[in-house]
Amino acid sequence: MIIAERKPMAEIRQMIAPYKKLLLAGCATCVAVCWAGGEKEVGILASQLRLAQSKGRKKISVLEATVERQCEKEMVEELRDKVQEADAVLSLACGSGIQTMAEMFEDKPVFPAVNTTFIGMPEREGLWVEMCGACGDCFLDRTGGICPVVRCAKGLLNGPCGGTRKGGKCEIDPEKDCAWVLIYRRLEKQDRLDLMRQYYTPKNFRAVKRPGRIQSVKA
Amino acid sequence: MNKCIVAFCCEHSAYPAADLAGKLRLHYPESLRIIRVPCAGRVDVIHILKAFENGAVAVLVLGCEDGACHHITGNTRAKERVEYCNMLLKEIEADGSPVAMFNLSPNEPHKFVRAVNEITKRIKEPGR
Amino acid sequence: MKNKVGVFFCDCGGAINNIDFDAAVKKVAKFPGVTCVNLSSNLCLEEGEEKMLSCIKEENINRVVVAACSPDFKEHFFRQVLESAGLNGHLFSMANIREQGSWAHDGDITVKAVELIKMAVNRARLLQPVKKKKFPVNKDVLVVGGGFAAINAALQLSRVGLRTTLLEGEAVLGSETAELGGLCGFDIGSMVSEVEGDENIEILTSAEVRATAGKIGDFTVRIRKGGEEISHKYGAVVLATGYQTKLALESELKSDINIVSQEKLCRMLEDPNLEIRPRTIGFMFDFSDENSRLSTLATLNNALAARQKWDSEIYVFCKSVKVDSPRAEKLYREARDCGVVFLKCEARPRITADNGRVKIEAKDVFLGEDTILACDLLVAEELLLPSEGTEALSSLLNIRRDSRGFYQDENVHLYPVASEKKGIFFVGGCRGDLDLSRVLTDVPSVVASVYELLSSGNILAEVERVKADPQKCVACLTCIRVCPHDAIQLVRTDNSKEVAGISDLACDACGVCAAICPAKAIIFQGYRDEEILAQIETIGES
Amino acid sequence: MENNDVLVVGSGISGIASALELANAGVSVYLIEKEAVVGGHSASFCCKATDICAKCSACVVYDKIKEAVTHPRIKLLTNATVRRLDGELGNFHVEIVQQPRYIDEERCIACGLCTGVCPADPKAIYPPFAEAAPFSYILDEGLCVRFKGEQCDLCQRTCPTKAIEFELKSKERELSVDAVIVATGFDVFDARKKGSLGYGRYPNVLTGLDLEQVFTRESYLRLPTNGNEPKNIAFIQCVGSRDEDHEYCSQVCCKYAMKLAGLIKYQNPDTQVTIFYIDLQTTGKGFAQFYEKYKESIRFVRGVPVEILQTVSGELEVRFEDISQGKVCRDTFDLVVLSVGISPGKNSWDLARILGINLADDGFFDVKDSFSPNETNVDGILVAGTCQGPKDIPDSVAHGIAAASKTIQRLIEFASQR
Repeated sequence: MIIAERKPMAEIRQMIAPYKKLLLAGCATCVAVCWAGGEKEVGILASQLRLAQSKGRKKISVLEATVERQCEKEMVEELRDKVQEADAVLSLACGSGIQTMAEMFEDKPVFPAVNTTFIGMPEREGLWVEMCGACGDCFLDRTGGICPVVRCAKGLLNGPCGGTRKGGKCEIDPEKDCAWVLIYRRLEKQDRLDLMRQYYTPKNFRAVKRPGRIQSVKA
Repeated sequence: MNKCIVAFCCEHSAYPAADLAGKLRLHYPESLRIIRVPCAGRVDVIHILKAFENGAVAVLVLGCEDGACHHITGNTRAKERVEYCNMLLKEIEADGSPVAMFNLSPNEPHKFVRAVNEITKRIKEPGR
Repeated sequence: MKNKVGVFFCDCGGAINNIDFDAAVKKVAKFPGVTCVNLSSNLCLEEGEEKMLSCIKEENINRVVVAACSPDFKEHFFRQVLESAGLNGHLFSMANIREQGSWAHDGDITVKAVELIKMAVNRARLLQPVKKKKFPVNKDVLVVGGGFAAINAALQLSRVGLRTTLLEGEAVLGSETAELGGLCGFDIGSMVSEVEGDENIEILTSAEVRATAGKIGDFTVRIRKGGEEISHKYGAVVLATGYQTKLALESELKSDINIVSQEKLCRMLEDPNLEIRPRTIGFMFDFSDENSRLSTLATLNNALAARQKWDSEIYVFCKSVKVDSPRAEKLYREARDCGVVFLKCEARPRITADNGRVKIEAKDVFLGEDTILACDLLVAEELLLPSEGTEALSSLLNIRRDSRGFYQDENVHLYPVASEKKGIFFVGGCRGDLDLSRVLTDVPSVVASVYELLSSGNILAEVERVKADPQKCVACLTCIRVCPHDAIQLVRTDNSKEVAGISDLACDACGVCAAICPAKAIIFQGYRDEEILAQIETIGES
Repeated sequence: MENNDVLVVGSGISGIASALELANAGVSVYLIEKEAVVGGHSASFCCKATDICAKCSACVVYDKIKEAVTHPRIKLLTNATVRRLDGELGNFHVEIVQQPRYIDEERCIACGLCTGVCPADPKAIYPPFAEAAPFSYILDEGLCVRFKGEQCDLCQRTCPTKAIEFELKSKERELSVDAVIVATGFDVFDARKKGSLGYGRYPNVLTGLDLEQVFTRESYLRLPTNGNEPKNIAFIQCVGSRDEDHEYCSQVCCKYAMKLAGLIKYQNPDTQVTIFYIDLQTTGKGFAQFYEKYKESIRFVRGVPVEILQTVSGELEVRFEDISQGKVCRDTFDLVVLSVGISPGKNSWDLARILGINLADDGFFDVKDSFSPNETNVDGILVAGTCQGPKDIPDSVAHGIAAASKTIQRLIEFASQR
């Protein structure tokens, strides 16, 4: 799932400074689940902006709307009327959602209210951790289902660096587990430790040609 | 614009405490508006912000004593949200309008009145 | 149909004397949605009730606001009036113009009163009915544990006609009956044979709980017994897994022959052909753990027994004797009277092995000097710990434990036997250091609580008071993770989309989920965002 | 259980716990209380929370009272006592005497108009304490001028709900019930009996109960004499417990003393607090941790003072034996709190005689055997709470519920036998 977090208020205020009427567009999928861009967050940001201007600054008006998935043109279409009303859009969706919005309404400036940070999972309520780097050349078959590319601070493909701390913690961040220790334990369980002995040539991060594009043959 | 103080009162503790304050004729600012909630944990960030949008000058969230919440963690969550709210208000330099959480038990009318007076003290006139 | 709000003023028989009611009535009558305003005295008496009933009928009002005293005082009464008028009790809102108005402030408070009423009216306009329904519940009870408390609980549950499964990890019942609880020498055999003879009680020994699912009235428990796993359904679960004890000894001193536990001493006392009788015995407790109520009782009982049976010299080292249980003080006096010596020390005595005997060096506060005692037998201090598997079972059932790892959160509203999760109860030593007398009140308490829930075979509860809107729910699991009563789980809707399903029986209507839901999907009738915000907005309007 | 009736005598916390449990199980309950308001001692206890809950359970009492007085299956009779009982399990006949309260609590809406017009000074008609339930006004015969022979009916004429009736005589009524639960509670030990400690003579010597009420009323502590904040406070434990006349531990004093001390420390960390004790009863859920938190900031002295004298400056000189030095020491404090214990109720003996149940040698009601905490020698009469022996609030609640449970069990058993 895509994880994002809200931008600092100062940055947002700077973006929207020239505009009088704003539409805050939320997305009810990934960013809702990670508490960054769902209906609730839209409401809070809108309220905050209203309050900000009520504190003796220039008058702006704020519209609120949340769609199922902002990365779907058909769904964004629902917002057309509201967008026409506003003179700028502040999107709380992930990068692709924001761009869909921008592409749909080319005559309106569309601004990001959140930073799209990574692909991850919730470790517990309110805490999300990165799991996948979307490198386009999945490696998990050889690492017991643990991705060293993002979960090792150095992205090493061949075993741990020399700095692993006592208790299998990372030398860069003692809070974090050393991915390679995790991999070792996992493979040990599966009795596949021989995989640790293999050498892997540097990864071709150009496996996906940017910009990525996938044409399904299923359709 | 009027100068209301909004108090979200847990029906297990703060609300009865407010009633007792009335019974004992303990006076507190007339501008207080009490909203009864089943637990301080029901109070959401947006409720607090909306209160300010509607011209409240301060918001109180009153729940059970820490460790005696009828819903175990409701009052601790409320406290976290109140802190988050203060952060949000700071972001927009609106920290002149205070939000505070107090814990009390149903037989503590004096503590209720003290909470109200406490928050009244913290109110800063806008622009100062 | 448009909602018609009826407002009923009550001047509380003149107690509310600083409001200009005529002016107030005029103002309130203008509020949107208000179809009739009624001023009366003592609305909460028969005459007031009749007046309300007739007015509700004539004006066919479908939302009622009473502007009078505190809802804490009379809400339940007025809800009943609504019900008898054929309206749902939830279509009612109160403006507390007495405690929060008239009585809290001096001088004329008409303005505030009107505002309070406006808040109530705006809320009332949005209120939705909440139906009640009887939910069938499973009447079987699972009791986990095989000790004194567990067996007792099973027997008493059977006495009130509830079928019980007694699940014990050990091979036989009563094998782990705690020696500290003053039960030394107590014959549990008779109780065991009683449960075995009881057709209401099914006994599963050397069995363990593997998984649990479901809510109050309908728990599904996977039990492993022998090789295979079986799945049972229960209406309630009672945990009676007791506690365990551990000798508190310096690391270098391994518990050798002449350092024993209270239990070992008990067995020695019961042993008729014990050749060497210890001449001097030392007891120790209350140094490493304040919770030494049980150690105190065990010490007193065993010291007395040893004194009478063996006529040994007995020295008891402790910080404080914990006599806060019935008869404990009497025992303490009895012990002293028959020559047991108590030495109170602030610091933990030093214990060393001294060719076959145990040397105890302590500073006694009364004598104020170092005392050295060599004794044949030391009954070491024992720490009270949660029994094996407490942690595992609590995470299986998703219930909280206290700061010492025992069952039951330290929250006064749960005492004596409740958990934060409806339908799960604790009894006896598994929830703390309970002496026999307290265990003996715990057991009937839990029986009453279970009987109250299950005896009728169904529970009357509100239907969808709190509900996740399947259209809005994004199944983020947040509510499931935060619900303090563990009342929410993922369910599949008809179009087999996964959403949060809130159990009407398990829900305690606190609204924590409604507040945190990132999709604003949770609807809490009576406290929906709309209803709360409607009250807030009146502040702006005024 | 729908066609069963049970009488609960005494509406303290354990009586209420019993009544609620029975009522929720479907039993119709008569809850009788000799005072005008329910709750007994437990209703007068203050919340002792600092920044966190001190687990004193005072708020639990508040909740349960509210629940009980509004419960449809609980019939509450105040100012009522038991005069006679006969019959047996399943068929008791109980004669109740109900003193007139002159104000119908069903009709009184606590408007306070009567107090306004009352000519007596101090007022003869007044509200009960704020948390009281039922919150119905009280007419004090001792103060009322009408009862002194004067012609006065001002309150009656002003009462908007016609709730006042002077002509009432004490009512007698016969109840027939299936079982009886006795929950008559305890008496607080009268500290005057320990004359050398100066309670009643020196204004700055208070009992634990006094302190509770101070905190309930003002929520902060001041010296009775000059209204200043006390700087140096002593608590004396085991006053009326663990002595010749009381061969038991009252089980509550260490807890409330330490919790009150904690509250005082929290309100003003500079206040010196000393606790004189014999043995600290720091057991029970969560209480050991509480003790750990305060054992540094509170001074604990082993040994119970024998004498307190007031100095000319109004300070209190406490004489105690410092056992570690083996000599008598003196220490002065500006406030001394006597942690008075739980004593058996004065009326227990009469009630025991009326009901035919036994008293134990310590003056509390006796139970059948050590394995039945509630059952008395009479089948169908059970005891709950502190009338059976000292208990703190949670234990009283547990004991009350247990009594209800045992009653239900016995009634079911009884029904099946018939």
